[in-house]
Amino acid sequence: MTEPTIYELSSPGRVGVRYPQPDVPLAELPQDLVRKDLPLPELSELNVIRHFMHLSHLNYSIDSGFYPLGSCTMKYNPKINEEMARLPGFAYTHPLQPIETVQGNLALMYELQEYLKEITGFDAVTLQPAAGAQGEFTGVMIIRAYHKSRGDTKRTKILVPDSAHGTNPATSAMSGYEVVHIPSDSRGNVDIEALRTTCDDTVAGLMLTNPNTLGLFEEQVVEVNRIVHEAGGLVYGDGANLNALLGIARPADLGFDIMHINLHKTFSTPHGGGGPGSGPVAVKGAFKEFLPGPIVEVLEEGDEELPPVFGFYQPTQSIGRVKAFHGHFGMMVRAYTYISVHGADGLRKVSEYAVLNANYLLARMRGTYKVPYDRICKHEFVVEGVWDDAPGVHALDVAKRLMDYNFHPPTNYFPLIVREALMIEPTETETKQTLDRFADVMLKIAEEAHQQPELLREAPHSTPIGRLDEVKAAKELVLCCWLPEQVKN
Amino acid sequence: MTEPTIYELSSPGRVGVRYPQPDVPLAELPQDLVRKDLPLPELSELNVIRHFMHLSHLNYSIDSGFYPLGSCTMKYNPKINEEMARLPGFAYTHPLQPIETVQGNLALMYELQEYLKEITGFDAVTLQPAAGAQGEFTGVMIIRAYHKSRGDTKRTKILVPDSAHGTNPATSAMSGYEVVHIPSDSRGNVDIEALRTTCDDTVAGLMLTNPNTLGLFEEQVVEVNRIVHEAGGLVYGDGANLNALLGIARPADLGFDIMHINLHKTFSTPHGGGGPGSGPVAVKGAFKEFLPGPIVEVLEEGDEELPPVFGFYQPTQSIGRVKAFHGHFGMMVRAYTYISVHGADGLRKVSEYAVLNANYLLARMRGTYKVPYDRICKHEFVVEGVWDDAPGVHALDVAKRLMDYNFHPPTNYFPLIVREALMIEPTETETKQTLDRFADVMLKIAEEAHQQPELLREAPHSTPIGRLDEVKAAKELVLCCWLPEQVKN
Amino acid sequence: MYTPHTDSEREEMLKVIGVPSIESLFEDVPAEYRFPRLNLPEPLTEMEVAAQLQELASINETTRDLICFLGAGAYNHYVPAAVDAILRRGEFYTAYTPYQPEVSQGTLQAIFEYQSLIANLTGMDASNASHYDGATATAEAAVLAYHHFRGKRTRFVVSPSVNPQYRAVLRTYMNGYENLEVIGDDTNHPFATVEDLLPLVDPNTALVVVQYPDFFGRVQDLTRFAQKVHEAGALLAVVVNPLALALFKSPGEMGADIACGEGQPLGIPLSYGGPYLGIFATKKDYVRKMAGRLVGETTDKEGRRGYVLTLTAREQHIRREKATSNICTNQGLMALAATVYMSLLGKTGLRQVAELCYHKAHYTAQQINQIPGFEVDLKAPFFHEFVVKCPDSVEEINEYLLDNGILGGYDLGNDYPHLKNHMLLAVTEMNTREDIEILCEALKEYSHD
Amino acid sequence: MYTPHTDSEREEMLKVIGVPSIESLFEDVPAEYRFPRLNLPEPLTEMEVAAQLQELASINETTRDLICFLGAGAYNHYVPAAVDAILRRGEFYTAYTPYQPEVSQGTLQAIFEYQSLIANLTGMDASNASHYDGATATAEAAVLAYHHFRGKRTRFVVSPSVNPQYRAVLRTYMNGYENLEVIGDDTNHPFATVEDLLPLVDPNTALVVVQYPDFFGRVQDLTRFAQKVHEAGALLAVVVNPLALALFKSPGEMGADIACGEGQPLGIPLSYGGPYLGIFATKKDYVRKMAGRLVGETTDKEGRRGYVLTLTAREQHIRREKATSNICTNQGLMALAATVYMSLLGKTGLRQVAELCYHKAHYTAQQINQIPGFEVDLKAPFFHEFVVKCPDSVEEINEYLLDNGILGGYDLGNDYPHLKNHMLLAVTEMNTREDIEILCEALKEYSHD
Repeated sequence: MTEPTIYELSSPGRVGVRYPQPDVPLAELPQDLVRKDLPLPELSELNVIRHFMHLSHLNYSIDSGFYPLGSCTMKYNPKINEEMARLPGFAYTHPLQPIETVQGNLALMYELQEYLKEITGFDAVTLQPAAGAQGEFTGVMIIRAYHKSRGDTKRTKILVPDSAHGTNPATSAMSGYEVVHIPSDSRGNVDIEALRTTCDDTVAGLMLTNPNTLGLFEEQVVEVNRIVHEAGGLVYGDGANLNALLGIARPADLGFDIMHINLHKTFSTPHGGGGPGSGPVAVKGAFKEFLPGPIVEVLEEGDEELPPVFGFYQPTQSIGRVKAFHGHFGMMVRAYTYISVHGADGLRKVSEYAVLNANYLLARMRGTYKVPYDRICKHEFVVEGVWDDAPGVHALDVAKRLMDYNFHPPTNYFPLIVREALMIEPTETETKQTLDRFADVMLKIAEEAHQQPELLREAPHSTPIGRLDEVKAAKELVLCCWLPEQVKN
Repeated sequence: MTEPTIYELSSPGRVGVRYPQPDVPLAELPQDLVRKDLPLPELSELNVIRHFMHLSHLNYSIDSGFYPLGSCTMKYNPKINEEMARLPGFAYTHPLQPIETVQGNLALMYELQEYLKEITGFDAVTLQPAAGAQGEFTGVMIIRAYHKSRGDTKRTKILVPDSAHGTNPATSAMSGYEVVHIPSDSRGNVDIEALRTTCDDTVAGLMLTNPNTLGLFEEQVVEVNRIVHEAGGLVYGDGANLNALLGIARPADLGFDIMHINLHKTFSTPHGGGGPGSGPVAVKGAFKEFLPGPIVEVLEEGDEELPPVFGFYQPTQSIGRVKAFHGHFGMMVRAYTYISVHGADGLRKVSEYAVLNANYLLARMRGTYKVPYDRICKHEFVVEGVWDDAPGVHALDVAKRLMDYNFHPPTNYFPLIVREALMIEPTETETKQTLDRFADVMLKIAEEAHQQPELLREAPHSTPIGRLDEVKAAKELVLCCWLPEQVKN
Repeated sequence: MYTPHTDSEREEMLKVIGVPSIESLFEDVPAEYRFPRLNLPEPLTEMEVAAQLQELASINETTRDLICFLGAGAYNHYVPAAVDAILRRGEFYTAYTPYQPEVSQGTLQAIFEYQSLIANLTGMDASNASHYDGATATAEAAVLAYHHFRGKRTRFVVSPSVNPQYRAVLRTYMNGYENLEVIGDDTNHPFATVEDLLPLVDPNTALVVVQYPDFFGRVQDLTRFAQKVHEAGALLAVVVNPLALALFKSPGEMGADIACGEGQPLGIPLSYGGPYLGIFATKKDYVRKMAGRLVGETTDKEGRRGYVLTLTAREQHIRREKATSNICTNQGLMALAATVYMSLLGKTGLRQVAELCYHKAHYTAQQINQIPGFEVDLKAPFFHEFVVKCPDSVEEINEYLLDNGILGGYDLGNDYPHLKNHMLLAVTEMNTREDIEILCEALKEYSHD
Repeated sequence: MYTPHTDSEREEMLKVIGVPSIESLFEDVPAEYRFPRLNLPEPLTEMEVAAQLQELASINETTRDLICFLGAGAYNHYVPAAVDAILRRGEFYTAYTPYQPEVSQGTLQAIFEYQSLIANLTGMDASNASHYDGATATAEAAVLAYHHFRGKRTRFVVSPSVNPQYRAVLRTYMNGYENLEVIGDDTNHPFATVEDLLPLVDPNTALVVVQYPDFFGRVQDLTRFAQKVHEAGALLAVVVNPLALALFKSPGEMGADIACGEGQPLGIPLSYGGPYLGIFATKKDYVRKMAGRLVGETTDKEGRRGYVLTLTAREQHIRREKATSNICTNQGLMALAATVYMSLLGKTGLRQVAELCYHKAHYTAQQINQIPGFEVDLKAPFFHEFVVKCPDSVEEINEYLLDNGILGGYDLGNDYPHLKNHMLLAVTEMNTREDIEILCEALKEYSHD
């Protein structure tokens, strides 16, 4: 069943929400500026509720099932987080209120900064970046500002391993750097020799994801970081995979200089069908003054009687703002709640079980699916979704076929260094029963691939809609709908 | 897809919600009283969320589609009502708090009493009854107490028209009365002559629904009530169908003595899959002292500076409590909100449009479906779901077939005085577009009934599960599930 | 307002109906009473009504603002956020009674699970789909017993330590029947034990009703008592706090025939007294006599498991005046809340909450007992509520406590003439040790003043 | 905690993996850094964390407690309850980016509708699926222009009456490119008009950025200005308040190439500054240069209408360093909120809210202008925000207002050295006439003191 658009549901003159009549004398409107037409749909409240309920039923979600999307950390989003973010005391505060009226917000932000520092080992944190990609941008701009501040202008390159997220090279480019790719070795690590030969005084830094996008811990991470540092470069850590490291290792200890943290992955804030995210950036002390400001700090220490007074601090050599106001405060409330209920032991357990679940699935699938870099993985792993003796079946087909079994597909065709990659991240919040059901289905699909390949090629069979014509979408480019009366014109 | 039960999802030792360790010294437990086994399931929070989300997807609801269930008034339940009932100031008050700490609650209850009095024309209201059936019980017990208080002990009968809801005779019986049925005349009204001949000094009262369950206004209602009053009886109004009368006519004006009001029908509080309801009872002044107490009243009048002080009043000849505390307060908040956003004109519009919608559907179906009492209806109407030239197709089949078109079926096989009844109540919150789609489908089904009757007899075809074996359910009587380890024993 | 028609739609519809105006749809209403002018406040927009109700709500002092030690039938427990997240789903709260099982399996299975949890918790064979509240569930126990004995046994023995409001409702319900007697709850002997009731139980007794933990919080093994009641041929109904059953022996284990009670402690907000949840469970023999809805498991033609309302032949919409009860609405959404709550806490969590209540209540009782002028009976086992004999009127003490941010206990003098100056205090997992110490400090100060 | 494994399950899993313990899964982590002891507070249970955050939240003073006249980029509007009812649906908020369209049509169609609404509201041909906020959307306009001219035009002319924070972010983004100049926003001439910018627009100018209504609330017809900018071959980006567009001519109608801005006024709570919604819409010619996600309509094999992410070849996960932006996350849920809000209000409601803002703001401005010492420029058209010249420092006045329960306006001296003692006041539909009178009374009293 396709659901009509809100434009198709519109009826001219229908009103969904009433507003009061003006209780003040009317002012004259500047007629030459007033808009003549406003081609928006007109629905009742019930129209709207039903429409979006119908749409919601067309979505797969964590709340409805297993979502093993590699690199996305689709863990359970606890309901208490949602309640806390909606507390009127938080939700109804204006970002420009005098600080004495929002000490609750500032206390929460300050504590969150402190927690993130402790978890990652860094010395300073900005909560401002809106998402991971913006965290990366912030980080690379700090690298740039740092070198510039030292008059070191010859550094024009950022090194990016070939297993990196697409955001890494994109970020480097938009920050004005040339991107140099570093290959991986046969164990899935950064190729140390290649790195060594590339590192010179034109290298501003390295963007490294650890565990990398193969789900593997960089076994030489300390050495990798040492090599970059020796060449005068900095190491940026892509925090997308932090869910494997809570209480396991602190990135700062491993030699990273700067890192972003995805609150919407590791710290359970919901993905919202594409956002909002939140991408705080943590740095070692040397880079603190380059952070975008303002940052929350203690203005007056508290004592036994009085709580501390919090305020804002403006870093002296800041790269500048990366967004308005203070970042995604609502996401901070959720992440703070999440960290608070876990504590140190709980967070370690998160990573332990995330890694346990990934290795368990890997163990169950190994033998049926080819594992290109086969060793103990961290929170995710990558297999090939293709078999030499099942020609014509691709990773995409495996992915689509999973939908018929009520599972969301894994990430596919990433990382690029694996042929027909299927990247599987189960997260720690899934039960063994769910993992077993998924593994059983994956094995069954492998069997189907060999015996009834058309089942895969034409999958999904059970979704509200079949595979969509993406070429047509890009070619005809219908990007919005219009009211019937607009279309007539 | 069938969803496993929570017992089947259980894993021994799993914990969904943690609680703090005791912060006080432990007291000794009385070992002989302590329970040894507690055979409850053990799930994670995510298990629970997914399970109930899956279950929710198996339900039809007002929010998901048109629900023309006659006699149930399945109107839209506004979202603001839900927000208001959850305001911490309301939700976190204890029913036994000192009245000075809950003046907000009492003000709301008092105003709601006043609104209900104004809308129905009665002089006093109790908010205590939990639902319509309990309102009826309250009402009939007031009839009983009233006669008793006058030493009038010979009245042993309650008259109930044959079109009445099943609750009416059941209520009369549990209140100690003999039930005497009164037939309907050819226009669907109470048969006046039959009533006249039945009314004597053994009649305690009449339970009358107006509009009646055929959706028809009792054209002789004033005369009916006069006849009962002349015989010394009282008239109880079943308020289930009040949605047709808001601002149209006040039941007290029409001669009713006592009436219950279903907040969960007329005043939009949600049906909750079967409850909670709320069934306030309104009475004329003569019966005020028989109401269950306590009732909210003004203890001290307010003035320009100070609001009134509210408290409780205990009627002197009360029939006694019918439930603990003050009734379903959460439902009162919703109903109060609903009345507040409507005002007098808005409420009248509710009834006008409820009646307009019913008559529109009736007009569209007339000719294809037989209408046994064919005149202008009120908020609902009844047709026959059977055709002489389509043998083997029943109202039930029409009802089930509707599900294949994504509509909830109407009430069927009620009222009993119509052969193969389909009782249709669209409510005022549905759009013309929805009504037209429904009418089109009803006409199509009538066609199918004649041309492809097996389509109806085997319907529904598209629901998660087919028609269920009700005989088996009643015979084998499996009323609960158990943990696997219990089953083994 | 939620009426969606535009003017032109309205006119089109009138044309199809064949009437000139909406007014003409109401010509069957007596003209003199037609279209009364209702005197109601001007309508508010959503924005305005939200402001108005926020204002009203803010006038109240709540159990979040005050430290709450008030119980007496409604308890201040923590409700995990996941409960309301599920209750807010429109698919649940805007559905009707599941009369059409093919499109109502969500509600049906949830109630089936509710019935299972309640049966397990109470140690009974079957639970119904819920009653209105603890009071009406208790009254329905009497109705069941009345019908079980076909009206031939007319005595109903009720303990004085059954919740006074429940006793009142039971009496109202029993008033519908002629010549019944409800005895035993002589409130001049409030602390009468179950053994004190036995002399009243005779061959004419249909039902004995006791509470467990009782209204004063006391817990007593009812096994021998149940035997005695059964020896007289009567039924035994036990009014329970379901949370206590996570810690103490179930009524089923002790031999009760009916377990009824208030389900509010299972994840339902205080909400000034309602909507709550009437629990009702019984043994196999009485299932067909039980009022209220029942969900049973069955299959469809293809053998797929499904659930339906069953034994509906008992109900009013089929049997009309021959029905055992007029019940129609249940507390479906509250039963769902309890189901979600029990699923979330599970075996471990439910026991843990019960134990927290127990230990905190006992600590509080011990501390208060040491305050001059205050006295608590620490000998009899109790759950999370206990009686404090006070040096003064409870009203005065409560006023003092309120000034100190504390919502004090229930004034037992309201219901028991012999219990003037006796306060019923409840302690739950929500009360921290600090709360308890603030209470004790305040009571100490009061006794010094 | 949300890790569900029981001990025995964990052991079974380790056995299948073939390792003796969980620790052995981490042997690839350098031993010296492995398993650091994190110094974090002891874990709280849900019950405790709820209490702790309620406490923190209650420390704040909110726009519900105070009468709010603060705007400056974030506005206090009423959000109908139905918006959050939909946002709370797990199917929406716990879904990921709709990369798998067969199981994501809900998100995809909602975004498609969002794009449609924004395109209609701004008068543009197409909107993307949203950016982070108004500031980054404005910066992305500059990025688009940079790429459109392939870096060959290096001048970016920005009006001083563009939100100062947006200008700051734009500068940060432009810092990634060499040899660009961002000029025009000389804050010593804060009230410069668009005409004052024209002399700066030369053949090397890639983009001109103005705001509408501008940071000071002023509204000006940009049609002729747009012509002039186009004559220089540059693009024109207009930073909009989308709500104002329900009342005033759209940027599309006036000839702008890009409409960007902050979508928070469309049903998104203030939430201390985020998450909000970056709006970005443009003309056909620039669609393929636009950063961020795009949803397009298409069909499946059976011809059924469906939606997919389209033009993904522009994006980082395909183009990597050749992508026009590194954007990955959008503000999907906030875009959904705006979609629901606009659907609920529709054509009539949105216009009505805009007019309420307009009339109330004008009334307030007139009243304040009559208070000795306070001055408002009433000549230039403005929407719902205006500048008040004050007799004293804004900080002092705001302190006084706060003592009277009023959240005063924004201190323009923060950003404009020449605007010390100038306050920016915002008035919305949430401010009743009574609120306005309380404000004016307080200002009068202040000016008397």
